[in-house]
Amino acid sequence: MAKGRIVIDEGRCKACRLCTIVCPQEILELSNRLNDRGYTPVEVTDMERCTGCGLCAVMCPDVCITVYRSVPVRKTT
Amino acid sequence: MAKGRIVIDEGRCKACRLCTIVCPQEILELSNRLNDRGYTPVEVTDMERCTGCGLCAVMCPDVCITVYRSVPVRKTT
Amino acid sequence: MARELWKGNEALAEAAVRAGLVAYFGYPITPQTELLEYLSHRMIDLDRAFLQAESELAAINMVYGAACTGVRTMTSSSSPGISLMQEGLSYIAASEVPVVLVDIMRGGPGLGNIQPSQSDYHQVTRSAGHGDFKSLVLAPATVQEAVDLIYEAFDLADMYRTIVVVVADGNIGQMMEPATMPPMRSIKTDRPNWALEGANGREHRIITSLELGAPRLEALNDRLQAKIAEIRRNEVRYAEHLTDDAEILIVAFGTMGRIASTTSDMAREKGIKAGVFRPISLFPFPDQRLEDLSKQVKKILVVEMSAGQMLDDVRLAVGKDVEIVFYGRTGGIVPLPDEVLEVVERIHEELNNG
Amino acid sequence: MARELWKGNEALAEAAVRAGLVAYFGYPITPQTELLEYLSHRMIDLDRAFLQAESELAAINMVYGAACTGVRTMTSSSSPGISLMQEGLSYIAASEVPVVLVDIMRGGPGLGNIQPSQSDYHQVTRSAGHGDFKSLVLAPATVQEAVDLIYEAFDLADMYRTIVVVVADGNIGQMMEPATMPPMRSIKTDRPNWALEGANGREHRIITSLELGAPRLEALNDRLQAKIAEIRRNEVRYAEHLTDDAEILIVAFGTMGRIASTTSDMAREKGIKAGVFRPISLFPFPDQRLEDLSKQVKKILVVEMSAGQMLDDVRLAVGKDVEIVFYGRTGGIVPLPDEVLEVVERIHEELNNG
Amino acid sequence: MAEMVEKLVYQRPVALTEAHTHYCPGCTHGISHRLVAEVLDELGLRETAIGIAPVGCSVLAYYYFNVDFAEAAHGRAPAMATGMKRANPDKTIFTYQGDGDLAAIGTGEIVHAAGRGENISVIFINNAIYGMTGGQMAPTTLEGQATTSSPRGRDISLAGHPLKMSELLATLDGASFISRQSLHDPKHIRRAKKAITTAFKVQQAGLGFSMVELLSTCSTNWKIDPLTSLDWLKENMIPYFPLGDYKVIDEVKSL
Amino acid sequence: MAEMVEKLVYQRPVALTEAHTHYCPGCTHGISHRLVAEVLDELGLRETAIGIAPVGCSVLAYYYFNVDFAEAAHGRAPAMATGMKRANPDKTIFTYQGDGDLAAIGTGEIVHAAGRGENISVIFINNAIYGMTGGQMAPTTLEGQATTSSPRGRDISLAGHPLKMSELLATLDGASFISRQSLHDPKHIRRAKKAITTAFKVQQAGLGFSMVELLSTCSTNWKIDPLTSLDWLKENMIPYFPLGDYKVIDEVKSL
Amino acid sequence: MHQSVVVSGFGGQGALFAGQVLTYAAMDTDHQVSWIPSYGPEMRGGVARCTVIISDSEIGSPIVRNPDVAIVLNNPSMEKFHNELKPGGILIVNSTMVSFEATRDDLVVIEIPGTDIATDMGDKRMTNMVLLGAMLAVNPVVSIEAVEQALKDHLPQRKQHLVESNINVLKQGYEKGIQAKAHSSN
Amino acid sequence: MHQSVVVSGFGGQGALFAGQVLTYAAMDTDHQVSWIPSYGPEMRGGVARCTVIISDSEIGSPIVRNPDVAIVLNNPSMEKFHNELKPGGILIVNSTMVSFEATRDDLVVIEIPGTDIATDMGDKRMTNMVLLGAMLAVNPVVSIEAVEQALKDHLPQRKQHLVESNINVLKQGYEKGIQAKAHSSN
Ligand SMILES: Cc1ncc(C[n+]2csc(CCOP(=O)(O)OP(=O)(O)O)c2C)c(N)n1
Ligand SMILES: Cc1ncc(C[n+]2csc(CCOP(=O)(O)OP(=O)(O)O)c2C)c(N)n1
Ligand code: SF4
Ligand code: SF4
Ligand code: SF4
Ligand code: SF4
Ligand code: SF4
Ligand code: SF4
Ligand SMILES: [Mg+2]
Ligand SMILES: [Mg+2]
Repeated sequence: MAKGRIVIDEGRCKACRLCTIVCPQEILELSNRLNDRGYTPVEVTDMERCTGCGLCAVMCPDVCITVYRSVPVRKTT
Repeated sequence: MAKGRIVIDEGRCKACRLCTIVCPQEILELSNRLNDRGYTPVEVTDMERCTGCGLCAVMCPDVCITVYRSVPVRKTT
Repeated sequence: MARELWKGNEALAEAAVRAGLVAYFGYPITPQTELLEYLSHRMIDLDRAFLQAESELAAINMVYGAACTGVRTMTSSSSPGISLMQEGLSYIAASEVPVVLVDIMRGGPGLGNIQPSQSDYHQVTRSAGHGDFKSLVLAPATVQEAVDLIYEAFDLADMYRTIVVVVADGNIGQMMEPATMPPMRSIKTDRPNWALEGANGREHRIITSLELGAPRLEALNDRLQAKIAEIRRNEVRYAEHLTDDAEILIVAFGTMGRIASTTSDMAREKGIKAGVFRPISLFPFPDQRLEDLSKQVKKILVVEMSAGQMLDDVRLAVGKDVEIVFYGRTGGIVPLPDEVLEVVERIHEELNNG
Repeated sequence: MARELWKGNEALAEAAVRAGLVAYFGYPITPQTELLEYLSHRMIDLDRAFLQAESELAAINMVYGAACTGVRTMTSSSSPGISLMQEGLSYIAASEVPVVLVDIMRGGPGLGNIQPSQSDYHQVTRSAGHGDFKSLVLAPATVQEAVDLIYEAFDLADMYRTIVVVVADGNIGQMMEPATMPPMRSIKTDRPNWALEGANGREHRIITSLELGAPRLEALNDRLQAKIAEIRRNEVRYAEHLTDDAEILIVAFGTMGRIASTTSDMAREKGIKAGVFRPISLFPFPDQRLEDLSKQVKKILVVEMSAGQMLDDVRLAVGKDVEIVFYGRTGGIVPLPDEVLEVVERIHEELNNG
Repeated sequence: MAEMVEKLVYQRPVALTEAHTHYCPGCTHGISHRLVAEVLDELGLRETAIGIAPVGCSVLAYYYFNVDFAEAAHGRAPAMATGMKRANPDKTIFTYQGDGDLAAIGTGEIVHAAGRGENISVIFINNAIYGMTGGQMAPTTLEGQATTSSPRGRDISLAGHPLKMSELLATLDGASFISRQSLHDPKHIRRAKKAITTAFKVQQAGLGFSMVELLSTCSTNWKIDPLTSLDWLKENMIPYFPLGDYKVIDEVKSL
Repeated sequence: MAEMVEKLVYQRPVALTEAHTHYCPGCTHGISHRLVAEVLDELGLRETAIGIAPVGCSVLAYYYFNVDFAEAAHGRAPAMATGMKRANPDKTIFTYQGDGDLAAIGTGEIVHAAGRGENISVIFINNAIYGMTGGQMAPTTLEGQATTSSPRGRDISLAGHPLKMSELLATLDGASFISRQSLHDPKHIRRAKKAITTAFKVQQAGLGFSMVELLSTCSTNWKIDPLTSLDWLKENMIPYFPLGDYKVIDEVKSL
Repeated sequence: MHQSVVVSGFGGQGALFAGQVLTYAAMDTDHQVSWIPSYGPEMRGGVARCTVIISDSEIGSPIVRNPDVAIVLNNPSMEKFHNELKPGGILIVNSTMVSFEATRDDLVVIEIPGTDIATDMGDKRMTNMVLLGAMLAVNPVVSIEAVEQALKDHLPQRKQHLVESNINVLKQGYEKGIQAKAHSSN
Repeated sequence: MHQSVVVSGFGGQGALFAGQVLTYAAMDTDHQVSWIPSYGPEMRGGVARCTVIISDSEIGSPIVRNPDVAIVLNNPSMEKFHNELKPGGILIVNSTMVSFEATRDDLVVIEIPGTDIATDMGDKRMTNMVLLGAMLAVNPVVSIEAVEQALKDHLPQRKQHLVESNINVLKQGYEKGIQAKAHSSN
């Protein structure tokens, strides 16, 4: 299981590439698909490498990115 | 001959007394006369003591005062 | 409530307080300043909002802000200050928030002087700045009427979600007359259903005057025009003096209206049938009644403390069938009863010789 | 000079330069901005004064300052910006310094939108802010006419020492049409005898709009009113299209005027005798000619990109003897020839059935 | 190895609506909207908040924030905010303004709101240009920067030096918290958020005027792509507009 | 003993007309008029000077200066001066403004004139009140000072702290010379004159924006006599509005 | 009944207040009233002036060109209203301060050394009340009792301690007015 | 002669410029002309559109509801003008970008793979010229030579180096237009 995972709301993406340059794992790239508004939304090239660091979401002006991170289950008594 | 002399334009004086408190010789006082605009203009109580220091003129908001000072004649050749 | 002697500006202020004024913003300018000064202690005592703004421009936009939250709010000024409010007024009109504005007019144009005048007529009746809109404009002639009109102005503003202007020349602001103050209203705690108060458990609300799409902006304009039409139908006010059998009809508003009444009394003594029509609502202008009267009278005399501004509205109401004579004084000069009488007498002579 | 294709805003700018514009001050606002942008390099290249002001309020007062020194100066804006200039305009009018103002109108009220509109009519024709004054107001319908009118505007402003407003809807600012530019005038080095330039070997001069004494302010107003009367006599401009035998007269100005011409051509094809009266000077309004025409035609149709503002002036000119129909679109919608034709056809039918 | 579970670490703030913005690709207006929304969520202020949109590219902010909103006349948002706050001291009032709006036409209103210590929060987007009207010179346009109204670059001898609003307003006694931050990279964006949080806390505590200036990009009118715009901001704007807190009164320090 | 001759050491400046002013007795507007006139005379600038009167008690300054003069709308003198100077760089343009005029309604215009480094000189009369309209609170009214619109004294929690305009404007790069002086005694009046001289020299040298703030009295609206007013100024205003030069760029130092 | 009364003097002579007291007295005795000050540039010139209208019917114009009665406290006011008073008008003159001599013979002119009397009675700022009292003697548009009552009712709280002295002065003025009237009707 | 031509596409597709070139060509061959852009909120949405009127008499309305000719560079423009063109109107379609299919049978529809051709010829930003050329073939409102001359005369200095390639592309479009016309009249 990867450490992190992101979900991109492709319809919102404007292909500005701001997220791509901040991803430490360099796993974000523009796709070739066109969304409804004529942009080619970003996609994850290798989700396995995602750390869930959230930097892409911090940078995204269009709030396209939801971020998950795998954490150890804490057992409470 | 006094060191200094002032001429007060009585018609301009508004009897504000600002000059009276700055005169180092304390020779300025309000008169009892009424001028055209209903003020009692300042007068010099003892012109002989005037030093021509000009402080009254520096202070007067209504530019009522002209100041003269006696100076030694300079002979030029 | 007992009759008390009130200065016009202060009476306007107190009546506004009693109408439930929650927030006042203004800037000093003669001959309106006593209104602001009065509220500077009265509002604070009541723990309501009073603020002397940095300018009229700021004041009208503060009022705009307060109005967006659904509270009763007003500003007051005099002619140059009103000019500075034109952009804000246009925004307020387009946003359909209720605002009361008092204009105590002085001599213009420019810095002019501080004497009484009526030369903001066009500015207050013809437009609230740029774009299509008209404020509801009320012009009192006595201190009591000023009190009554401003008290009502807040209701009208709320009812139509519009700007209500109470406009008077400097005389009304400065003079003292007996007036009975209306009762103190309690301030409503529930706000209207369009007011901004935080999106708590409901959809967020927006107040804006921007409609980028032309059809939507046209729809907004249609709504505004419908409102204006409704105001035209419902809010016409005027007073008449000796009009029943009048042959010469003097049309004048505010102080000029009461001066004209004196003139008509004087004229009657000389056997001249003069009467006075005094528009109280300048917008909506009482054009129907005036048109009716115009069919009965022989000549109309419009008297203003301006170069002739209400004159347009009289002409629009009456058309070209009755001759309209204009007499105006500018620069802060108030036409007195006797000089107006002279004009009336001249007209009377012309009528008899014609 | 050759015909060249010019964007309206830039053509206005270049023609102003050629008329001898010495100092321009303005603030960006759509749909006027290209005028300012053009001058931002053109004026600098010519070593003349160009400054983007911090606001329209500042811009009009910068213009006021420059005008006091007797140089040709102007500003330009669009509706909300014009509202912000009302106080300054009133001062300028009262001070009798020549100023040219361009208003490229957009949809209102409030922020509205940036689409073409004619809803500043009241604001520009009825008052320059508070007080009694009227600017000379010119409304071009083509880019060439815009060029010619603004070129002349500077002369008129100087001659009458007045404000001249060139007013057009956003279409005129944005469209391109061929225009022939007038020759470049050299800038006069001698200043008028009222201009401020330093009290060198003469009495000091004062430019003020303040007259504390009412009689003096009335004298100033009398002078202004005399000037307005003179302007009324001399500066009436209008254009006509197929009016000779018109039974239905369309009255429209600016872009609406040319659209109405297309409508009347279409109407003629259907055998309807429609013609167009296009006021070019909005103040002075060509009321005499319109009144004359009104006696010849059967109905008048006023078309505006507003809720009906010029309508007042048409009514004032024509009175109540001819029926006046109004058709207007607001919010930035431009009535097109075919929809105006529909109205004309309806009127035509009524005439034939009535 | 411990059992793992997936935790949501970032999602769209509740204080934003679902609307797509009209902003150009990469426009940092979007980032600052998000930050403000996150702060409103975190401080639990969304339900009492009233925002004021400016005239400028962010004029439609009212569609994007799930918050009650008014739209001000150009430059007058601080006056409008004053009116709202005076009539409703219990609401959270903030303005969102561009540099043309706040630093040009609205100078009088912002100086006086700050001077009075008006208990409002101001988000000030400095992108060194008039975005909405197509790229004219702003009071904050840098020396030599070409714009459509300074096509040969801002000439200091004609247009003067760019205005530093944070520095200016910080001199006023009524200003309690003034900070300038930048939106050009995640590190700075986080700092910006912290400053915005402080600004709203200042208001909550009734401490007076707070403003956060955010250095932003406008790739459309700078005529460079969104990524290069971030660099341009960093290399050109930050040296002239140094980042940091310009005013933090003691009461704010202990918040 | 040397033969003596009487020398004229002070007379009415040529740059003043013969008109009597309408100022109240002891009003220091009169002093500042005189100082400006003296400086114009001494620098030989009267013939090229154009002054701009404000809306305020000094609105009629144009009658008192033997100088070409215009009268501005309330607060807009710096904009008007800008228009004049841009069209006439060779003229000496100065504004004369009160604290309501400059620090309230005219804030935007003064900040931008200073910010642009507009080559004009501003004489700013700070008397902590709106004189002309009968004594309302000004932005410069001191804490606790009673006025007709703050009858119980200025309440900082409602009206904010008094604005210090010299400090504020001094932060602007375009401001070349900013000085605050006082008119309450001859020593300070002489210093004030020196500052006014510098301001006009700055303009002559084309060095940009200069302003001299003059602490003044308004005995009428302070409701104390003219002499006590001088003391009140000294004891109350000077501590809050410290005297001195707030901005002197290097080129000015070497004038 | 319809009467216009002008009170005019320098600022500080109490013209506006005298007018107000008269207005209150008339209002409280069920007349229609209006009070309007001159405001404008004269104020700066130190002029204080008001017009009071007292009537039994609705008041039209609150200002008049030719008043019925004028109380003039100083020379400029005397010059102005000596001219402007309507024929048969009443002119109450503060002779202490007025040197200008009435020449019109269609006026009732009552000269009272108001400032002297007020000064003698303790405060020259009560000149206004002397003259008002004198006017009431000649022109009983309201009763002196009504004016006394108005003083009691409407003098602001912080000036209530001055009620008595004002009433005394008013009465003194009234006496002098009676005497002067007797004299002038000789 | 009186004709209205709309050019419409995304921002960056050169719709405004194509309209201007046509306008220049018509003006320089002594026609009356007007060119007016859509400005307003659509611009922000990335739409660029202009209306050109070419006439032998004075031009009244510079805007029309139902244009005679439309050059559509993208889908939204196609949808709009397919609807709005007047009966018998001419629709020049950039088929590379337009998927929407014409259904009206009262139009002359000319489909040209403009973007493909322009890309092939070196720069897809010349799509506008391909379509303009094609229009001239079907609707010779001005001659192609006039348009070539207009390009030479009015392309701004800094773009003069593009004149030749633009002319080539224009000619290519013209050829394609001739072919398509022949085809469509079959
Ligand atoms: C009174 C007025 N003047 C001018 C305008 C035109 N206008 C709209 S937005 C704007 C400037 C916006 O620039 P900025 O505040 O920097 O915001 P940005 O678009 O860069 O975010 C201007 C001048 C207007 N709408 N109203
Ligand atoms: C637009 C406008 N608003 C208000 C006024 C009224 N007004 C005249 S002078 C003044 C204030 C003057 O105060 P200040 O500038 O301090 O000058 P001072 O009289 O104290 O010298 C005001 C508010 C006006 N004339 N115009
Ligand atoms: S969460 Fe971090 S690692 Fe994952 S895609 Fe975003 S930036 Fe890259
Ligand atoms: S930052 Fe957001 S909008 Fe930009 S490319 Fe990445 S996901 Fe798309
Ligand atoms: S010159 Fe000096 S000594 Fe003479 S009166 Fe004036 S202050 Fe006094
Ligand atoms: S300072 Fe001037 S005005 Fe004042 S009392 Fe002295 S001379 Fe008179
Ligand atoms: S124009 Fe500039 S500020 Fe406006 S949305 Fe586009 S990038 Fe952002
Ligand atoms: S009111 Fe004050 S500022 Fe005005 S003249 Fe009198 S003392 Fe001077
Ligand atoms: Mg910006
Ligand atoms: Mg002051």
